[in-house]
Amino acid sequence: MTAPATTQTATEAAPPARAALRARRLSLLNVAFELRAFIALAVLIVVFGLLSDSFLTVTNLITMTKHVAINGVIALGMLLVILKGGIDLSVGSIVGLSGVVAGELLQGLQIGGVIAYPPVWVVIVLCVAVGTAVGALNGLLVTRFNVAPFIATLGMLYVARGAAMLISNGATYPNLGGDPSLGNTGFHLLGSGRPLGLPTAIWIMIILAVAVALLLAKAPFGRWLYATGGNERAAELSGVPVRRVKAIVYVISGACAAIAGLIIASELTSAAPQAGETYELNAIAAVVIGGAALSGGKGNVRGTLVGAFVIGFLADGLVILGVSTFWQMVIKGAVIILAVVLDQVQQRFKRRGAAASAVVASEQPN
Amino acid sequence: MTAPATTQTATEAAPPARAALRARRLSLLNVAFELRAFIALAVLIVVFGLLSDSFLTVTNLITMTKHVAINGVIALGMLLVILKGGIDLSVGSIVGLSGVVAGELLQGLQIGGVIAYPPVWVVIVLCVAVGTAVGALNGLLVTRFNVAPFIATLGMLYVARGAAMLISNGATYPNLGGDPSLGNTGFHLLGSGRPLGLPTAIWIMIILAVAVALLLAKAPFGRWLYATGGNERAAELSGVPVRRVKAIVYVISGACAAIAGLIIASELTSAAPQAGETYELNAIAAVVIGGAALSGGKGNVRGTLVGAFVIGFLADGLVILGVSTFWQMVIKGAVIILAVVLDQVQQRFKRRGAAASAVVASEQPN
Amino acid sequence: ACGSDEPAATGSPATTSATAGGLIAVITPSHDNPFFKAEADSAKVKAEALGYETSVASHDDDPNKQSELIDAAISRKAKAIILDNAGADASIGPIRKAAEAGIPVFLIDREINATGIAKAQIVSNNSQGAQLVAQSFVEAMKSKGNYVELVGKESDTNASVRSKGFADVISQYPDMKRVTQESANWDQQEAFTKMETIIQKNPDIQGVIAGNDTMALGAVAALKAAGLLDKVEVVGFDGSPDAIAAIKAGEMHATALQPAALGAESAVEQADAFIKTGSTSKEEKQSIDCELVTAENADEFGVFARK
Amino acid sequence: MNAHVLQAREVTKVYGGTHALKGIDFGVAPGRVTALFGENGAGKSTLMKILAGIEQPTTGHVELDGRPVRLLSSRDAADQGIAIIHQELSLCPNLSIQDNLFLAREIPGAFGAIDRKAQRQATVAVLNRLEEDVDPNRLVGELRLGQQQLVEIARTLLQQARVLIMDEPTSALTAPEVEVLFRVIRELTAAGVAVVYISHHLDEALEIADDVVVLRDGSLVATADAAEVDIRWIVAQMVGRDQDALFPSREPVLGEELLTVRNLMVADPDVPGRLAVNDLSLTVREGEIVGIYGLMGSGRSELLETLAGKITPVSGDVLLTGTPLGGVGIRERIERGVALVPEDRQRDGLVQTMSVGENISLAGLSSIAGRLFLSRNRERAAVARTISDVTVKTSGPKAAIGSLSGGNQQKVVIGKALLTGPRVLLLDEPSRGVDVGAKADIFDLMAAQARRGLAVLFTTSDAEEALHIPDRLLVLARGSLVGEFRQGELTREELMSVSDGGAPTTAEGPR
Ligand SMILES: Nc1ncnc2c1ncn2[C@@H]1O[C@H](COP(=O)(O)OP(=O)(O)OP(=O)(O)O)[C@@H](O)[C@H]1O
Ligand SMILES: Nc1ncnc2c1ncn2[C@@H]1O[C@H](COP(=O)(O)OP(=O)(O)OP(=O)(O)O)[C@@H](O)[C@H]1O
Ligand SMILES: O[C@@H]1[C@H](O)[C@H](O)CO[C@H]1O
Ligand SMILES: [Mg+2]
Ligand SMILES: [Mg+2]
Repeated sequence: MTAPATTQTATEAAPPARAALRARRLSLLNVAFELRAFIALAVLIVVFGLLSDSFLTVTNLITMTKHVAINGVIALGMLLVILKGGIDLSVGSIVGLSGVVAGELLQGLQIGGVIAYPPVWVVIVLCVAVGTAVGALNGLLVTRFNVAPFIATLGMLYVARGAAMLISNGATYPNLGGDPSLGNTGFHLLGSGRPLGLPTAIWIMIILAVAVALLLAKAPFGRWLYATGGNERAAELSGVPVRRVKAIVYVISGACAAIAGLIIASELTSAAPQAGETYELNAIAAVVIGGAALSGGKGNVRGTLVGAFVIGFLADGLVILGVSTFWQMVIKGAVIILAVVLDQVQQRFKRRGAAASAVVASEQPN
Repeated sequence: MTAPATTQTATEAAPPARAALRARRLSLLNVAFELRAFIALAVLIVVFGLLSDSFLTVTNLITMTKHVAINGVIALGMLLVILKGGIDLSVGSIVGLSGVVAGELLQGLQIGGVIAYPPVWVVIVLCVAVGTAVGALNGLLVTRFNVAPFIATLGMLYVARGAAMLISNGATYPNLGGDPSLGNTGFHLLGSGRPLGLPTAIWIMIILAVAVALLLAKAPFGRWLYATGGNERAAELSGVPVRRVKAIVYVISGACAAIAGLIIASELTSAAPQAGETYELNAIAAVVIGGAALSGGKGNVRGTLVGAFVIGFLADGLVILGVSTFWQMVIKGAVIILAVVLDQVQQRFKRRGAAASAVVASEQPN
Repeated sequence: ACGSDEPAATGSPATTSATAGGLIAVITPSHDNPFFKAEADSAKVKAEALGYETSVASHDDDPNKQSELIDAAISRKAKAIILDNAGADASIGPIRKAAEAGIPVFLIDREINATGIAKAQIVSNNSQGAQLVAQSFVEAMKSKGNYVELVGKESDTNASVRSKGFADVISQYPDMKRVTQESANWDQQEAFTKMETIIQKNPDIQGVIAGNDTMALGAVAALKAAGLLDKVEVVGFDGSPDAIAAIKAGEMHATALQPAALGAESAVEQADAFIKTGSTSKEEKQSIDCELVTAENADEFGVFARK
Repeated sequence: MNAHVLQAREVTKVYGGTHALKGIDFGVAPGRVTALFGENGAGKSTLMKILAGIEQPTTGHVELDGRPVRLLSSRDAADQGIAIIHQELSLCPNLSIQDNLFLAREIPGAFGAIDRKAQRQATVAVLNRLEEDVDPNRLVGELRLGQQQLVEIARTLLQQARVLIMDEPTSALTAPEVEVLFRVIRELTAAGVAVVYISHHLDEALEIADDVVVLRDGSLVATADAAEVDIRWIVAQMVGRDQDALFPSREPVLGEELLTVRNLMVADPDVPGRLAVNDLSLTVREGEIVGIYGLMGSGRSELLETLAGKITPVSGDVLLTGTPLGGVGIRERIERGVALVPEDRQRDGLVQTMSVGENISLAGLSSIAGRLFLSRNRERAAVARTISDVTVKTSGPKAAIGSLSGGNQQKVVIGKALLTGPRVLLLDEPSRGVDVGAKADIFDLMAAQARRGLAVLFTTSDAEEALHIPDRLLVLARGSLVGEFRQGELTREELMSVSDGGAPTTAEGPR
């Protein structure tokens, strides 16, 4: 941020030298790159909009946003983990596990001789609790046992998926609609309800996004998290409860994944134990496309959401255009890489721009 | 390593104090933990051997080792990447791509009007070249464009898989046996040949393992790699061609994955573009169970192979015992975590042992 | 249709009953599709009734994993393998390997592109079933309108056989127009998402024909959410209990029931015969006709079988 | 002076907005030791990095034997016979001594394998030359800091360079080790090698120097023959003014005993089997400034980190106004009024990804937070007050922390500690890497805080500081207290001998 300021003073002081011009041009470029995720999204929207009439309709935008919501919700949790400098590979399995638990509970709980049918809100709370518990285990492994996040959550990827399979015995739970006579209906509303005209899933994403954004920007916890991700040692010496912060992000990530699992199960009114396979990769991609650094300390909610939109709109747009699933894969990979390459190129420009403006400054008589 | 030595001097000097005893006991524990991967393997073999007659037969051990070989070969490449402090998520896709390329080539190449059938050795060379090329792309992204290895190879995971799908149009190549009249038979030998009574796959693993071990232990490249992983800046200042080292490990990893893809295609005498999905996780797990640190600079071939054996024997043994795939998943996740937790516990003991011996030492009159 | 209280098909160790008959290995795709679960359950029950030990495993449509599971069966000196395979071409090698090790392989549900290796290939008459469903589909749509086809996994011949069966019938009706064809890999979630997107581009559809029931159910969920279900006829394939329930509820029009239980049981019986006599006394390729399930006869069917 | 082997011509170097070098002409002659002086940040290391190929000049060029050369990497430079000992250790902790010494210069044997035997012999020989008796196969990460520095030195000796650049080679060496090094340097110059020597120990540098060059603020301000100058002259050139104002005199008003340490034992976190702090006791009163002097590795940082709650001691007590702090974590200690300014501000003090303001408020967030959320207004006010209190030069609280100079970054860390409202202020080498002006500011700040009744405990490696700043000076050697003096009781020479002296009181493992 010093660079542009210096440039200004330089150009005010004297007729712009060649280098000054270059510096200014470069700093303009910076602004453009700063917004790269937005630009990528805009480009996508324009291109798809031109290529297909059905892309830029309100209903399609809503549908696509609903699809985005699932990855978006997971990505919000992942953002916190990545801000801390960690990674959570277990979210996809938690998605499956949460759905399966919902399925099992809605089918009725055998307690003693009788079968109890917990109401939907209890089911939801319990599912989120399960996600939270898996997240807490991740956190425990990372903070108490010093296991690298990649490994701890990789192990949990298998454990949670296996648990989902064991609970459902590998099978899919059908008919999660519930039964009015049992008082456990309403589960489908999570997926297909439309309060105020917008699908519930979108509301959930919005609410979570606002909550996470507030947490990051306004609460001490947010500062602690950025500090822990930016420099764990410094954070610790500043009195940040580093361990607690680290554990909490996994808990939140687990809860977010569980919510995503609930949305999916509710949309399909059925729950498959395989649900959510490889979703962790989409979530990580969204966070990174959104400008976060895997090394921690850098990233925000806005970027992450834009990243999720890029990935989701890309996938749906390609389906609308009738592009083959195979090309979809190639394009997705290319977009992920490109987004980050752009970031690197931007930073290189920035550095060069700063150097250029510094030379300009030194050429000016003081 | 200083700890045990100090303990010795301390105990020589005076009648063993309580703390000294404790320190010695702890250092014995260390030795035990040092071998944790071996111990895990030994435990597996004994347990499965006791529980099933068919486990400890020569043919079964050979079969299981053949299964291990695929992951083992990929893990050897992964080890190099991890030693450098990187990660390669694209290996699973390269497995699929390499098989598909073999399938396409064995089906004959349309050149001009005629169809050419390249001999098997050409096919093999070209497939490995494809893996090498994808690896080189990974390397380029990481070294030239400064893309984080996780992201570069994640993108490539999609691109390479999509490419495999596009080449084969999603279909499986059948009958890779070749045709004597076309002079392209022999491909199946890679999978089902048995020179000197051992399956070719095992020989390939052995040869690669020896090659990589020699590279690491004897060649300057090995030192450069450990140095780059241990302290990249120091390595660079010492004149290590850090970029080249970093690029090369991805190239080797790509080549290893391509070889694994060839083995699979040859065993099945058919090539599916889906082959190798999630194999990257197994390879990473093998390397980490084998004692390597994801942060780089620590790890070796012996450990990686043992890690691959632990994962492979665990999976096969559980199948032989008839343990469900679901429990297999849970157990696999638990083993991955446990192996690393043990490592951490060991290091904690080591530190405590050291502290204990330090106090002992200071208690001794000088 | 499921739950942990049931006798665990895959969840329990194989050594449920130490029996003298030897081991029969049952290998199928993942059980999240109730079709495969029904196959595995029936085969297991039948084999145990005949005095065999069983091991049930799933290859998740990964040919290499299938190959390893077959290796394990060879190591355990299984008497026979009942297999719903992971690819018509990719499975040939591993099946040959088992045959060479002296273990007879009995294929169910999916064929392979080779004969003379497996002892039996007991497959539903997919072409016949597809034509049944397609005919019923055309009738429900009154021989005209726009429809979407959801295709199964490319590596599974059933996907293309069914797709061809659909086309054979529907192409005779010039007013039936297929607006798009998408693969959803036999998967419910994928079918749901894709369907939601497809109806954005093609809101004016009157029918969805799917290569199996899980995809059909995914489409139903999407159409329901979009409020289009009333106007759209959905048909599937398999006759899964969930699909039959949907038919009863008026959400789906029809499906072709594959007698999965029958096929699996028959495979075990033939394996038993082969083990005892050295012959199945049947042709290798056997096809079992499918039955059309609609609202009229839905009550007559249970879990992949007539009641 | 045309006999220069290696010469910088009109070299400038710009980092971002900083001018590290402004048109420098600097050359080194064969067979002579050129000592380079300058304050922190004067540009010494930058100039050396350019001569050693690690950095490229923004403008200007380098000449070797009178011909322009482009040195694009340290390897290029090494190929031309230029070797450098880096200011920051640049060794691979996971490799053995031998592997580090020959890194990227392995001796080839049969089949492209490394000739380990030859390397081992050469390693033993060069370690003998440095009178250091360690196993060549020991991992560098297990070595004492001083030994690591010797490994760095050994590595350059093996290169048989024509030009040898030593950027602070002795910062972790004991006096006898320095003597050995000087002997080796004289052997090298006798053989015609050109040596550049940089050290903040001015007397030491002057002792070995033939030529003297002084940098100030990126410019070369003076050159001289070493025989013709003294330390006073050098300091005047470095600072550009007289130095007296640096150490203000003060009249301490002592109150009650705030901090008490009794029989503290702390294990060395890096070297297993060694005590970093051995049976140490001390007290600090309200309004008192206590200094701790010791050589590198004497255990000062471990002591302060233990007081701050980062390290759990093996045994002993720490008390705040008589209340034991055993088991109390960093966070609660901060709340009770113990604040630490860590030694390495990059590693332990600052969060590089956060702004100046966010760094300043980080440790004191709890005082700024409302019930749920931070109060932006309160934070802005507190940060603004701190910035002016500690006189940070910055464009504003939103500025990136990396845009500040080292001294101002250090003030940010101090400001962060002060914003927590401490009663005991711990400062670990607060003047390290800080230029003279900022140094004076920092000492003023410490004095001001003490006047307000804080207990101030700080460490230093600088003898002048140790002698002038604290009201009471404690001298630490190898983790033990070897002396305690009131201000003015001690001369520089006495201080040196005290801090070097004393037999090792702890076992340091086999050597
Ligand atoms: N990589 C870098 N990026 C930005 N600024 C730098 C970099 N390296 C050095 N500087 C700046 O260049 C100036 C000169 O630094 P240099 O390290 O050469 O000083 P020095 O004389 O060696 O100081 P010291 O005595 O502390 O070692 C300082 O202002 C420093 O902040
Ligand atoms: N990089 C290192 N490698 C090995 N040991 C180290 C390293 N850094 C510090 N030590 C060890 O830590 C011990 C105490 O160091 P500490 O930093 O507390 O000393 P200090 O007096 O603060 O010195 P300084 O702060 O000047 O380095 C030393 O004995 C040294 O052996
Ligand atoms: O026949 C089966 C079923 O239709 C299943 O739904 C998908 O796989 C096919 O092979
Ligand atoms: Mg320097
Ligand atoms: Mg220190």
